[in-house]
Order: sequence, then C-alpha cells, then structure tokens
Amino acid sequence: MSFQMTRMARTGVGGLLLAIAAALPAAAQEAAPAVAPAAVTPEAVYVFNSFSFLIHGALVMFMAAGFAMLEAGLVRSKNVATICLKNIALYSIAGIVFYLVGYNLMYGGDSLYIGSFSIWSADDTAALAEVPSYDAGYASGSDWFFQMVFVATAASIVSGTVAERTRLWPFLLFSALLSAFIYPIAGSWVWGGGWLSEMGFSDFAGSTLVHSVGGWAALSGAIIIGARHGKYRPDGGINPMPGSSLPLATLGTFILWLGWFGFNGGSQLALGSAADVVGMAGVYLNTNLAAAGGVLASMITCQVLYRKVDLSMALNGAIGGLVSITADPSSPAPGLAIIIGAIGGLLVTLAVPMFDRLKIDDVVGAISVHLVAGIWGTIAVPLSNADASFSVQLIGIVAYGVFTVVASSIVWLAIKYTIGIRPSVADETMGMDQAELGMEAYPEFGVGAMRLSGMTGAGAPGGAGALAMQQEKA
Amino acid sequence: MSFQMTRMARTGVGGLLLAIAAALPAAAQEAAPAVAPAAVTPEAVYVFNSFSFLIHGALVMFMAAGFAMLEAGLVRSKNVATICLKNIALYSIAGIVFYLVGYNLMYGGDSLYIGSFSIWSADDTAALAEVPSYDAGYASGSDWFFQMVFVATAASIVSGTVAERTRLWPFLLFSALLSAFIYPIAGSWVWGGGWLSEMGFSDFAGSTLVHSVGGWAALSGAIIIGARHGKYRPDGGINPMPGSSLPLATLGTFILWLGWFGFNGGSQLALGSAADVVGMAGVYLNTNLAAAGGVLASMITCQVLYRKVDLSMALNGAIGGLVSITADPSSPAPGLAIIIGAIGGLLVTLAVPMFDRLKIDDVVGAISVHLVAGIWGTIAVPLSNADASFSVQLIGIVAYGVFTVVASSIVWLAIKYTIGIRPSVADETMGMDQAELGMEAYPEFGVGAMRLSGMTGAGAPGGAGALAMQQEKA
Amino acid sequence: MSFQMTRMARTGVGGLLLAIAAALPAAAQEAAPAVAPAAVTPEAVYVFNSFSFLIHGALVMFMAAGFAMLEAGLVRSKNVATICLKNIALYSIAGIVFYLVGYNLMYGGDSLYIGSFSIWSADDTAALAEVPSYDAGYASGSDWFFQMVFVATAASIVSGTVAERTRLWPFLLFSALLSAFIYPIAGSWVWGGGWLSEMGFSDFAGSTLVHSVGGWAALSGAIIIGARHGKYRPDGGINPMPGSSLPLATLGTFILWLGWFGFNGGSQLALGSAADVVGMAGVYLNTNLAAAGGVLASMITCQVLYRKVDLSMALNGAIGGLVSITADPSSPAPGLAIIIGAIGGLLVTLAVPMFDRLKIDDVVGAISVHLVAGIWGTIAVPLSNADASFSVQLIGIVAYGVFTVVASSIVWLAIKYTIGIRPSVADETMGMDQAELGMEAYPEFGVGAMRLSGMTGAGAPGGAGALAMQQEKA
Amino acid sequence: MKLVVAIIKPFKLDEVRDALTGLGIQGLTVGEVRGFGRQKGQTEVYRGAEYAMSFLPKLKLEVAVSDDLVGRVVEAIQVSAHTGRIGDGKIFVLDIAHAVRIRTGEIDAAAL
Amino acid sequence: MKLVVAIIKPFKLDEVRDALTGLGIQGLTVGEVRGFGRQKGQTEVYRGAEYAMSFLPKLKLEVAVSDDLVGRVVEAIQVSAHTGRIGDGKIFVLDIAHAVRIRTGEIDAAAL
Amino acid sequence: MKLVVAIIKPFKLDEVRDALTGLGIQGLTVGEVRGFGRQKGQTEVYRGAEYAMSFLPKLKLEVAVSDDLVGRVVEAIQVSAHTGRIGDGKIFVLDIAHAVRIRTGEIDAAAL
Ligand SMILES: Nc1ncnc2c1ncn2[C@@H]1O[C@H](COP(=O)(O)OP(=O)(O)O)[C@@H](O)[C@H]1O
Ligand SMILES: Nc1ncnc2c1ncn2[C@@H]1O[C@H](COP(=O)(O)OP(=O)(O)O)[C@@H](O)[C@H]1O
Ligand SMILES: Nc1ncnc2c1ncn2[C@@H]1O[C@H](COP(=O)(O)OP(=O)(O)O)[C@@H](O)[C@H]1O
Repeated sequence: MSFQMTRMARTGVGGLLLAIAAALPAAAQEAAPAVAPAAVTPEAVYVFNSFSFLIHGALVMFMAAGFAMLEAGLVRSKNVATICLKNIALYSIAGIVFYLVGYNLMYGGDSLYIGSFSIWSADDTAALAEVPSYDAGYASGSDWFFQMVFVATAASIVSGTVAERTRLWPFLLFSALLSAFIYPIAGSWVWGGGWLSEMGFSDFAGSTLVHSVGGWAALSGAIIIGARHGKYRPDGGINPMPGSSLPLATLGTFILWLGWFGFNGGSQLALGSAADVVGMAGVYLNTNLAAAGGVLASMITCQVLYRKVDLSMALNGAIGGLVSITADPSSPAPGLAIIIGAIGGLLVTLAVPMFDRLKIDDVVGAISVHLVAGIWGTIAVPLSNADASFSVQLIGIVAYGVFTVVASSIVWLAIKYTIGIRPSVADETMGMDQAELGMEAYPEFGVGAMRLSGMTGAGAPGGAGALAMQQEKA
Repeated sequence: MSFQMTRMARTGVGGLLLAIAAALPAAAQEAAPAVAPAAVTPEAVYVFNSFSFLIHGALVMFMAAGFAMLEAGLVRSKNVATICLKNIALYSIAGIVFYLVGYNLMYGGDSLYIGSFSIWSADDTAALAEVPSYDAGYASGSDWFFQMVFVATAASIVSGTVAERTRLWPFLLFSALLSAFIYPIAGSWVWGGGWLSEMGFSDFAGSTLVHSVGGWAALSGAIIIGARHGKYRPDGGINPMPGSSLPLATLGTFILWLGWFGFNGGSQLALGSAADVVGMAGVYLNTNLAAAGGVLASMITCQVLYRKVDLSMALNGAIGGLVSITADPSSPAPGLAIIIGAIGGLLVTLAVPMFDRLKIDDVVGAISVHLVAGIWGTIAVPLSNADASFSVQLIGIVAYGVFTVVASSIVWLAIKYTIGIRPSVADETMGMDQAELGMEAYPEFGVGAMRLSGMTGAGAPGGAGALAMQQEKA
Repeated sequence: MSFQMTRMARTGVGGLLLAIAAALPAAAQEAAPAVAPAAVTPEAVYVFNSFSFLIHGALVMFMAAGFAMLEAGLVRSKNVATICLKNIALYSIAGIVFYLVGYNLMYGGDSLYIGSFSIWSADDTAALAEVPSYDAGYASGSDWFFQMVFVATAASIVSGTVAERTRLWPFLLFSALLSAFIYPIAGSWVWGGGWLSEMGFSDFAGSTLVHSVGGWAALSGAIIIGARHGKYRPDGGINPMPGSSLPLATLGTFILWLGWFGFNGGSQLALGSAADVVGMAGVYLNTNLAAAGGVLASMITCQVLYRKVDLSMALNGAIGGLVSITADPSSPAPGLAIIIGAIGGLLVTLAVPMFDRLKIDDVVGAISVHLVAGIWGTIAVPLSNADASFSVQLIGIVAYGVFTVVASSIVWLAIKYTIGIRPSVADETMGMDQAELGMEAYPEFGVGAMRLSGMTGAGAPGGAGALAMQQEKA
Repeated sequence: MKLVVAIIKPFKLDEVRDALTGLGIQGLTVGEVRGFGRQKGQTEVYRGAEYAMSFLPKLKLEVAVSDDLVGRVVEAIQVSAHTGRIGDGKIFVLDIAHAVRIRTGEIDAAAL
Repeated sequence: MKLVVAIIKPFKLDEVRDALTGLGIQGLTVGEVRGFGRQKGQTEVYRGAEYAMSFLPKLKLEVAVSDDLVGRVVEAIQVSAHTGRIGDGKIFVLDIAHAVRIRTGEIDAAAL
Repeated sequence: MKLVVAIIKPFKLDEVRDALTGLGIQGLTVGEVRGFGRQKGQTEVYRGAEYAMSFLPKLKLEVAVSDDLVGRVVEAIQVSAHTGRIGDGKIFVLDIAHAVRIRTGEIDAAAL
C-alpha cells in the first residue's frame, strides 16, 4: 500500500507508462507508426511531476493566509489577533506533526485501516543512483510537501467555526491531534490505499477526505464548546455579531480561490504527459467555474430570500462551489461544473441560517461551507464519473462522518474536562486578544464603537465592555 | 481563423517547429551538425506550453484580488463591501459567459470581424489519440483558462471607475455583456485572427485589447452615469473623497504587479523551447522595469508639481507602467522598457487631475491608468518592434476606441433608461453598503469620522450622514 | 568569474552534465546499461532552469508585498502610507539600479573583490543560434530577474527598522546606494565567485549575503538615525508603540513565507534533472519546517517568559526560522531543519527586547529577524553540510559585518550631514503621512484613539497630537 | 452665556453649520455619539438572521453663545436640523458660568 | 429639567439602559470617552516591554430628565452601573435651562 | 462644584493632565471631537486636487472640581494648553448641581 499505487495511480500512471514507453530508445520508436512524436523523457516526467507537487503545494500553503484573512475579517476586532495567531500556529504544528507521525500513518504500511507509526524520511535513492530509475515518478520530498499542506487545510477549517470562545493552547492541542492522528488515519482509507479505495470510493482532491473531515471536527467542536456568550438570546432570537473587516474576508476568499488551483490542480498528481496536462487543464477550469457558480447561486439566493445580497454569503458561496467540485474536478463538462458549484453555493446559503437556528454557532460558516458542500460534492461524483457509484460514495461519507465525529468528540471532550477549553465569560466578553494575548489587533482605531452593544435590540452582552472588563482584573 | 494560427503563431510556432525537428529520431539528428544538442520532445513542448497557460493564468486570476483590494482601498468605507462584492461577482460572471458565448465569439469561425456563436468545449483528441499528435501545441482547456482570465481583467477595470454610485445588479449586467460580447468581438479582430491582425496591428498582451477596451468602457460609463453626488462643487471646486485604506490599495497594486508576470509572461503563449523561454525572460524583466519606471516617474512628477508625493498616484503610476509595456514587453531593451513605463507613469499622473477638471469622476483613476497608458503603450510598440508601424497602431487604437465607446454606451444607456443604474441620492449618501447590502464593511471602527463631512471646505454632502440616512427609511 | 561557475555550479552543473550525457543519441545510450532511462534533453534542461528562475523570482518579487504589509501593520497609522510608499519605491529603485550598475558589479569581471562597472545586457546568442548550444543552462534574463529580486529583499529589510522617523527621499537615496553598490560588491565575494567562495564560505540562498547585509545596514541606520521621539523615556522606561493592524502584519508574514519557497527553492538554481528537483523538494520542505519551528519556539518562549503569547513575536519567529534555514535549506534532515528554525525563532524572541534595552529602536524587529537569525543560520551550516567549516563561516560573517557596517554607516552619515535624514520633532509627532505625503492611510477611522497618548503611563509624546500638530503649520 | 447642546442626525451637519455661521457664530465643536430614543433602527438581515439596531449614530454639537443670541441659535438649529421624521434629535441649553479663550486668555463673551 | 451625565464602565451600558427604561425614560445619548482616575490600567507586555494604560475606555451617558425624576434616575444609574470596584465612574447632574425637540419644536418637559 | 470643559489641541493632552495632577486633581474624562473655528485647516493636495479641512481634530476634557479649585484649574489648563497660535481652544465652566461616585455612592465633593 503506497501512495504511488493509490492516489498516484488514478491518473498519473497512465501518463507515466505512456511516457516511459514512448521514451524508449530507437527500437521502440521504430516499432511505432512513423508519425508518433517523441514523448516526454522519463527523467523529464520525474521533474514535471515533482515540480507540479512543489509549485501547487506552495499555492495550497498560501491557503493558510486565505483562511487567516477570511477568519480575521469575520470575527470581531477583539478576537482578530488571536485568530491570526491560531492560523499561523496551526499551520506550523500541522507540518511538524505530519512529519513526525502523520505522513506514515496515512501512507505507510500495508493495513487497510491505518498506516504505520514512524517518522517520515525522504527516499530518492533510485532516482539519484548511478544508473537511475525514475519509476517512483516524483521526488519523495515533493510528495510529502504536497500532502502536508492538505493536512493544514483540514486543520484550518476548525479554527473559524470555534473562534472567539476557544482558548489558544487547548485549541492548538486539538489541531495537533487532528493533524497527527485523525486526519491521517481517515486519509489512509482512501489515499493511503485502504478499504474505501478498494471499494472504489472516489474523492479526487478531498471534498470528503479534507473538507468534510475538517467540517465534522468543526461541528463536533461547535456543539461541545457551545455558542458564544450572547449569540443566542433567551427569547430564541439570534444576535448577529458582524465581523470586523469585510475586505479582509474578501481577500481571504480570493487567496483561497487561487490556492484551490494548487489544491485541485496539483491533485492530478502528475504533469509529465500530454494526458496529464490535459487533465490538469480541465481541473483548473472546472475549479474556476464551480466557484463562479457558487458565487452567483449564493447572490441570487440571498436576493430572492432577503431582497439584499450579503457579501459574506457570496464569499461563503465561492468556497462552497470550490469544495463541491473538489471531489471530482476532472470528469464533469464545464457546464456541469458550474451546476455542481452553484448547488454547493445554494446549499451553503441555506445551511448558514439553518445551523444558526439549531443554535450551532459557526463564526465563519465553515461547517456549511466545508461539510455541507463537501458531502454534496462527494455525492455528485457519479454524475459524470462512471467509475463511481452513489452507494459507495454514501458509504464513504458515512464512514468519514462517524469516524471523525467520534474521534474528534473524544479529543474535544478530553480537553474540555482536563485542561478546559473555554475562557471565562469575562475573558470572552473582553475578547481573546486582551485576555490571552494582552494585545489588540487594531489598537488605534477608536475605543470604540466596537465596545458598544448597540447593534442588538435586546440586552445582549455580546459586544460590550471589552476593555472595560479588563479593568476588573487590574 | 484559429487562435493557434494567430496569437500562438507570434512566437510559439517557431519554437514548436524547432522542437519537433530537433526531437526527430536518430536519422534527423545525424543529418544535423554533430554538436546540435537534443531539443525538447514534442510531448514535453505540449506540457510546457499548457502548464505555462495554467500557472500564468492562475497568476492573472489573482489580479481579481488585486483589483478588489485596490478599489476597496480607494473607495470610502461606506462602499467597500459593495466594491468587494462587485469584484468577486464580475470575475465569476466573466468566466461563465466567456464559456457560454465569449470564447468562440473571439476565436471561433472564419470571419475577420467576429467569431462564431457557440458554447466552448475542449478538444484534445489528437493529443490523447493512440497515436498522438501534439501539433495543437497545448491542451485546449489551458488556453481557454488563460484567455478567460483576460476577460475578467477587462471587466475589472470598469468597476473602479464607476464605484460608489452604481447599483449592483445593473453594473453586473453591464459586466456580463462586456464579457460576453463587447470584449470578444473586439478581441477577434486581432487575437482571433481578424482584420487588424491581417493589417499587422501589434499588441502582445493587450494594452489596447484588454486595458483600453476596459478603459473606454469605463470612460463611457463615467460620463453616462455622472459624477458622485458632491464630488464637483457648484463653484467649480473639487471635493476630494479620500479612500478608506491606503495599505489595502498598496496590497492590491502589488498583487496586480505579481499577476502581470502571468499576464505578460503567459502571453508569450509558449514555453517549450529555448527561444520561448528566452523571450519569456525578457518579458518578465521588462514588465518589472516598466512598472518600476512608472512608480518613479509618478513620484517625481508629484514632487515637482505638488511638492509632496502622493501614494495613491505612485500606485497608479506602477499600473500605468505595467499597462504601457503590455503592448510589447518582448522587443524593447531593458532601458527602453524603463522609459516606456516611466512615460506611462507620467501620463497617468497628469491625466488623473485632468479628468477631474473635465468633471469625469473616476474613483480609482482607472481611465488614466488603463486607457491613457494603454494608448501610449500601443503607440510605443514600433519604437522597438520593426514589424509594427505607427499608422497601423493608430488605426487599431481608433478602431477599438470607436467600437468600444459605441457598444458600451449603447449598453450603459439601455440599462440607464430601463432598469436604471444610479441609486437615489439618499442611498448614495448613505453608501451602497447600507443601501444595497444592508451591511457595513467595517462595522466596528467608529461611528464615525467617516460620517463627518468635515474634510471638505464647502458644504459638500459627500461624506455625510451614512447611517443616519438609514433612519429615514425606518 | 561568472555566475554560472559559482552560484550555478553548486548543484546545477552536476545535473546539467548528467542531463547532457544522458540525452546523447543512440550511441551513448547503447554504451550505458540497458535499463538507464532517457534523461532530460539539453534544451528542456534549459527551459526548466530558466522557468524555475522566472516563477521562483515572481514569488520572491511578491515578498515586496509581504514586507510592505508586515511593516504597514507594525507601524502606527500615522506612518502607514509612508511605509507603503517606501516599500514600493525601494522595490522599483532596486530593479533599476541593479540593471544599471548592480548586476555586473556583482557577477561581472574577474576580480575576487568586486565585479565590473557596466550596464547589464542579456546574451542568449548561443541558445538562439542556428546550431544552438544550451551550455549556459538558462536564459540570461531569467537569471537577472531572479538575482534582482534578491537585491530588493535586502533593501526591504532596512525600511522596517528605521520606519516612522526617516524622511522619504533620503531613505530612498540610501536604498539606491545599498542596491547599486553595497549589496553587489558584498555579493560578489561569494555568489560572484570572489574570495570568500574560494575559501569555501557556504550560503545557499543568503542568510548572510542578503539577510545579514540588510540587517547590518538596518542596525547602522537605527544607531545613526536614533530612536523615535518618545520611545525611550528619560527614566529608562520603554514606551511601546503598538502597530496599527496585526492582521496586515500576519498577512505580510504569510506572503513572505510563500515567497521564501521562491527565495530558497529558486536558489537551487536548476530544475532540469532529477537530482535538482530532489534537491529542490528538500529545500521546500526544510524551508517550511524551519519556519514552523520558528513560530512554535517564539510562542513557547513568550509563554514562558511573559505568560502570554505575543502575535507580533510569533510572526517575527516565523521569519526568524526562515532566515535561519536560508544559509542551507538543502543539507539538513527535516528534524534538524525544525531545530535550526526553532533556535532562530528563540533568538529572535530574545533579541527584540534586548535591542530595546540597548535603546536601538527597531520598529518591526528586522535586526533581530534578519541579522541575528541570519548569523545563526550561517553558523549552523556545518551541522549538516560537510563542505562547510565553522571557521570559514565565521570569517564570512565577520567580513560581511565589517564591510556592510562601514559602507552603510558612511552612506547614512553622509546623508545625515548633507541633506538630512530625520524629520522635525513636530513632523515626526504628526506622523510622516501628514508631514511628507499630506495624506492619511485611514482617513475615515476615527479622529481618534490614535492621537491619544493614553496608552503609555508616563507623558510620552509618542502617540499624541498627530493632526493637531498640523494645525500649527496652518 | 449659554452652551447650546444639540443632538442631530449626522447628515444635517453641514446645513446646521451653515445656518449658524449665517448668524455670525464663529465656532462650534462636534462629537460622535449614539442615540437611543423613540426612533427604532432599521431591521437588517445578516447571514440570514434578522436584527435591529437600537443605538443609532448621531452627532452632538456644542456651541457657546452669548445670552442675546441663544434664541436665534436654538431656532436656527431647530430649523436646519429638522426633517420632520422621528429621530431628529434634541437641543439642550445649559448655563455657562465662565469662558476662556486659551490662546489669548480673553474671557466670557470675548472668548467665544 | 436636569442633564444627568454619567461616566460608566462600557460593559454596563445595557444594564443601565434597561434600568432607565424601567423608569420610563424614553431616550438617552451615549459617547465614547477615555477616563483618567484612581483606577490604573492593567500592566501589559508588548514585545518584551512592560507598559500600563493610564486612560481607560469609558462610556459617557447623557440623559435629560424632568426635575421630579432626577433622584430616581441618579439612583438607578448608580445601582445598575455599580460593580464595587475602582473605576465605576461618576454621575454629574447639570441644570438645563431650556430644551427643544427638533422634530416638533416642543419645548422643555414635552421635548424629552 | 463646577464642571470645567476644555477644548484643546490633541497633542497638549499630556501637559494638561500633568498640570492638573499637579493641582491634586485625581480624575478627568477625555473625548475626541472635531472643532470648527477661526483656525482653518491646512490646504492639502489629493490626487492633484486642492482641498482644505474645516473640522479639525480636538480633544474635549471634562473635569469636575470643587468650587475653590476652579480658578486654579482653569488657569492651569489655560497655561498648559497654550501655544499662542490660533486654534488653541476654549474653556467653559458649568455648574454641577450634584455629583455621585458610582462605586461608593459618595456624593458631591467627596465624589470627585
Ligand atoms: N432624554 C434624553 N436625554 C438625552 N438624549 C435624548 C433623550 N431623548 C432622546 N435623546 C436623543 O435624541 C435622539 C432622538 O430622539 P428620538 O426619541 O429618537 O426622536 P425625537 O427626538 O424625534 O422624538 C435620540 O437618538 C437620542 O440621542
Ligand atoms: N474629577 C473628575 N472629573 C471628571 N471625570 C472624572 C473625575 N474623576 C474621575 N472621573 C471619571 O471617572 C472615572 C472613574 O474614576 P476613578 O477615580 O478611576 O474611580 P472611582 O470613580 O471608582 O473612584 C475616570 O476614569 C474618569 O473617567
Ligand atoms: N462658540 C464656540 N462654541 C463651542 N466651541 C467653540 C466655539 N468657538 C470655538 N470653539 C472650539 O474651539 C476651537 C478653537 O477655536 P478657534 O476659533 O479655531 O481658535 P481660538 O480659540 O484660538 O480663537 C474650535 O476648533 C472649536 O472646537
């Protein structure tokens, strides 16, 4: 069970074999019809594939900035510094634990349910040998790098949902365990060549493996941690808590959109043949069109339901479209990609207020975006991919749901009942920036309006008294 | 008339032929002098070219974020959410309509004046055949993706000019029509192999085809829509309306600069030969130096004229330099590229107050940047490119000007006199964010200074009373 | 002494030779064992190498945006527009002077101590000849572009340290001289094939050549220019002057992190062989892990020392980790890379308050980040690189320190005693944006809190009275 | 001397200022406040949830005037700040015991 | 008529508002201020350097009330804004000579 | 008891505060305002167009003091806020009918 035989096999090996065949010396060439042009040489295939991992991985890495800006824009000022810190810290932690534990737990060993426990190390001896072999297809470090940035994405999803009411270190502990164990074990079932890949479960770049896993972990967290103080009124009403900066949220969304070309495009896993680059081109354009469909569907839905367009929903819609197409950006025709993305955007727009009515407090809408659209995208695969079946897709969705909810709930509860996870009401009211970091994200911009709870009709303590509470501690 | 024979032909086919020749099996090699090293194989050429389209296209896509941040920084807070929404929406719409109508209208058919009406679809059968042919040179989807992001750029230009006083949906309708019809028809004349390309009009990456087209459409819009309420005083004075966030505007400019390596570099249209990559290297460095020249020229001009440097002008100068070199980033020596960019920056710096004096209200300076510098850049091509002539360049400039002004004026006027395009004065004063989106971009940062019209000497209603107006509706 | 024989030689030529050998026609192939797969063809090697320079150079270019956002976030609002302007201007100037003077001063000529005085021009005749030769390995323009963005990085480091108290044009003059002369001369000693490269000094991507040089220049500037007015109280206390926007600082850090894949990855200097791409993969992942180590080390250090985590320190820690690994991101195993980065992050976290205690006022912590971590990274090379020795590394560090401090002090002092470098106390108090640009970065966000010096216990004039001072001039 | 304090709708500032300068008033001071009153804020939808604002943005003007001008100043404000719709605001007149111009040390009427 | 001016801790706003509406008060005006007093700000560490805030955020409420209500209003504020910890703030009662409702021109008690 | 209200130039805050604490004043409250007066704002150029600011940033100090201190407080402010240039601001003294310290319920002079 190796990565190469599973995630790689999907599309890359075809190209690879073709390339090797075509690149054989004269003998092979002569056997072929006279017009067959020279293929990519095996070493060049190796370079193309590895470089694709690196450059696409760098784009996915940048998604960490996208999540940070999106979340910074959608939380209130008093929690902006903390959410920035959480994002850069979780990205850092994800890389380190994926090196120490995660990669081999996902891709190592022969079990169908879990990889092996060991530290990852690069092995490129064949390619660097005096008589080299390029059968591995890519530099092992390039693959590690690309897989690593995916873990970080899964971990990033959680931070947005449980923002504004989760203490720093307990949150980071959860992130570390998610990245080291939960994500890799779950991932091994498909990309690690495990039981679900044997069954034929199909998830090109991770609508389920990455986004739903992150979404389920976020959902478990939102329920176990509970809503922000003052978010839901005793009378059943909802106190909106608008985010601090919509342009930052917009920037974050655009960065995520850009990063998604790396996320989906790089998941072609190979670039060294015409077939692969044709496939990758389809992935790029479908990814883009699905996001576009998500934006428009969200805008239209808001206009129809509320007679106003909501920017924050349109941004969620873009990401909903992206998540939806991620399970298969390769097979659909462009028109279908638009529709898949649009349904994703529609679902997100309906799911956000639904979770609010269920009193599940998701600060940035990450559950709607990553879980709901992730499920939809996974279900939609058989629409265009004949190798996938609805029943297997559903089995996969349920399996990932059960496992992730159980595993992450255990972790959340263990943290909650040992070191604790929520700040005091006073600290939460003051804002995590003052309470935990002792600093403000925007120290200069007014005392100010941000401390006035005047936004809400009822006496919600939500926005009030940030700095003032601090005085109590003095 | 196919894209491949026109935009591609410029530089790519040389490399392609060279590559094919050099990659022929032993026989061909022997005929060549003993020292001729092996060329890129045809399939590798195909991969290089396609990948160049994809990765450069992704950089151009990111320019949508650049425009969004630049415009968000240069409008007042009360319109920031709306401008963010317009930017993400127009990018989405551009992609969808370019798929449905635009691409084939630009590159399909045999007419010299217009392409064909049909939905685009990928065709890579030759490259994927059992006995493949790589003569197409690149994956068709990669080309579509790269062309698509160019449309979005043209559409983005307009949003900045007509910001703060244009209703959301009517604006998006204009964007859709621009992207679906106006830009593609105009584009077919040159990149689609139409009459102007037959005449020898030269525009490497679109100083005229993209930037001037966007600029003309913006100019028409600015005139037909009229200036922001309070911008021009009855006494002839001008009320400056400084933007909300110069660091966001700076960020947007840097993102655009980065994206321009994709815009111009990718417009080399091929990467699969030494000749192409040498060409592309020249494009990158000239693009960078022209922008640098634009910045410095703008700074010096401001220092001389106003005894102060204006950051917003320096940012405009950077983009002016970039637009100027876009018509030919390939031919000039680096020194000439600096000069072309510097003149672009100078012209922009002079044009901004000139349009103000003409009472043409261009919120972000897009007409000066994209139209004025675009014209200059197109005129400057023959300075270093022997294949271009001043007269043909002028014919092209005029043709694009006439067509775009007429076509976009018809659309603007049709919208204006049917569904209407401007908000009420009350809504405009309140800000589009409150009026159309019912939300604020920065809900927490002070009630505040932003509602005080104290900035302006005379009684300009410009900045006043945003939220307060809302009360009127309650 | 050519670039190709020095910076290139490190890793690229091996791959290049291998590639050429392997790509020889049938004869060579037959001599090799039957299983040796075809190598990358020489022209493809040329394309790969050049494209690596271009795309990685574009990522490094984007670091200019990273520095701009990081610094904009860490200065007070009243200086934000100026720091944005300085960053875009210095990037522009660096490119132009590196073309006019710098490149050939670094890579031209045969002297071991300095290059030649001449304007750079591209020379790709061999590759474009009828019978081409690809021995150069890459397009000369791609190399120029990649080297140019490095200069800009060195220059960017200085702006952050001396922010908030340095006049615009004198600062830019310093930047120009640094980019045109100081950096290139120093660079010629190693990357230009000078005396230190002869001794075996090892600095893969510039911990010393770029970061320490920038850091020494910044240190000299901080001492010669002096601290911001009010930063250090007569009673020995320190008045913190928190930055205006931590999310912008976070964004800047993420952009720098992304750019570093270009900075270090591109410094592999070749991509056209399996060996090179294996090397580059190691560079990418070590770069990432070192940054991660830096973040965590900084967070833990702050938690232990101050019982709070400081976001601005964690951001500095990330960059400290990146700077540390830059001297050799290729040799260490991933575990060692984490440790090198973590020690970098630790040192930065300790150095920031240390410089404050020495009354060296470094607004953004650039001296700690680029100089201290740069020295550490250079010292750490022999830990994993057998070709490097501690003694030679120390000689290099000292040589760069002495030269840069002397050269840049001469320039700083010359500027100080001729045209002057500091604004008046009144201008500094008002903020450079009002004083020099006549504009505000955030004109709408409150009059406001930013003018209240209430932050500081004693009567520090630091934050007070910005706009008010302006009245004095009226 | 009186201090005339007026809570007005923000977009009326310029009209009020012009009305006052028309009376020969040379100076005034403005601050940003939020008002709670009979007027209720617009109901908005944010991410699918409805809410209403209860503290609405207002401006607070303070104008020190000599006793003989008070009547006309109050009237000028009342007229120029008037829209006739709920939420137009209030004018309060307070006594000033003493006034000083910081620049010159002039006092009372001469200080205004 | 009196103008009751109260400097309070920001997070007490909703409680004070509710206490006042409980007394039948129909309106009030709030502004953001910073207070200097006996209460000293928390000592913080920023980039390794310690500092203390001396101006702390407060809200300033202004409520115009008829003379008969003043006592109960002051008491309601004092009770609802009270935490017992240093920095709770002050209440000042000033005389209003005259009041006008801009919308209707009603004056004095009718204007409130 | 009097409420001393001073409109000053923002950068004078620290000097004024020090002057007042020198007199034994224990507390004060500051707010941000914009002032319109004889002083005209600097003419600026923005994107090639000239403009002048008419509302300039000021700070408004409020200090409640006992009657015997009023004279010295006014003088201290006048001296410490003084630059001699136009726009230095004003001091207004109002009567306080009644004062309460929220924390303790102490009243009048004891409340300050
Ligand atoms: N008793 C009061 N004391 C102080 N300010 C008040 C009082 N009543 C109203 N205000 C202020 O006046 C504004 C307008 O009052 P409101 O009752 O909404 O409308 P109207 O003045 O038209 O009756 C309020 O927003 C508030 O700022
Ligand atoms: N003499 C005063 N004049 C005006 N405001 C004052 C005065 N003294 C205190 N204040 C305001 O009251 C607030 C609380 O005062 P403080 O002395 O800190 O605590 P306490 O009221 O509990 O004794 C201060 O922050 C300030 O805003
Ligand atoms: N009649 C007034 N009522 C209230 N505030 C005033 C009045 N006149 C001036 N001010 C305030 O005092 C500030 C300074 O006044 P100004 O006329 O510019 O200078 P000066 O006080 O030196 O004569 C103004 O900006 C304004 O805030």
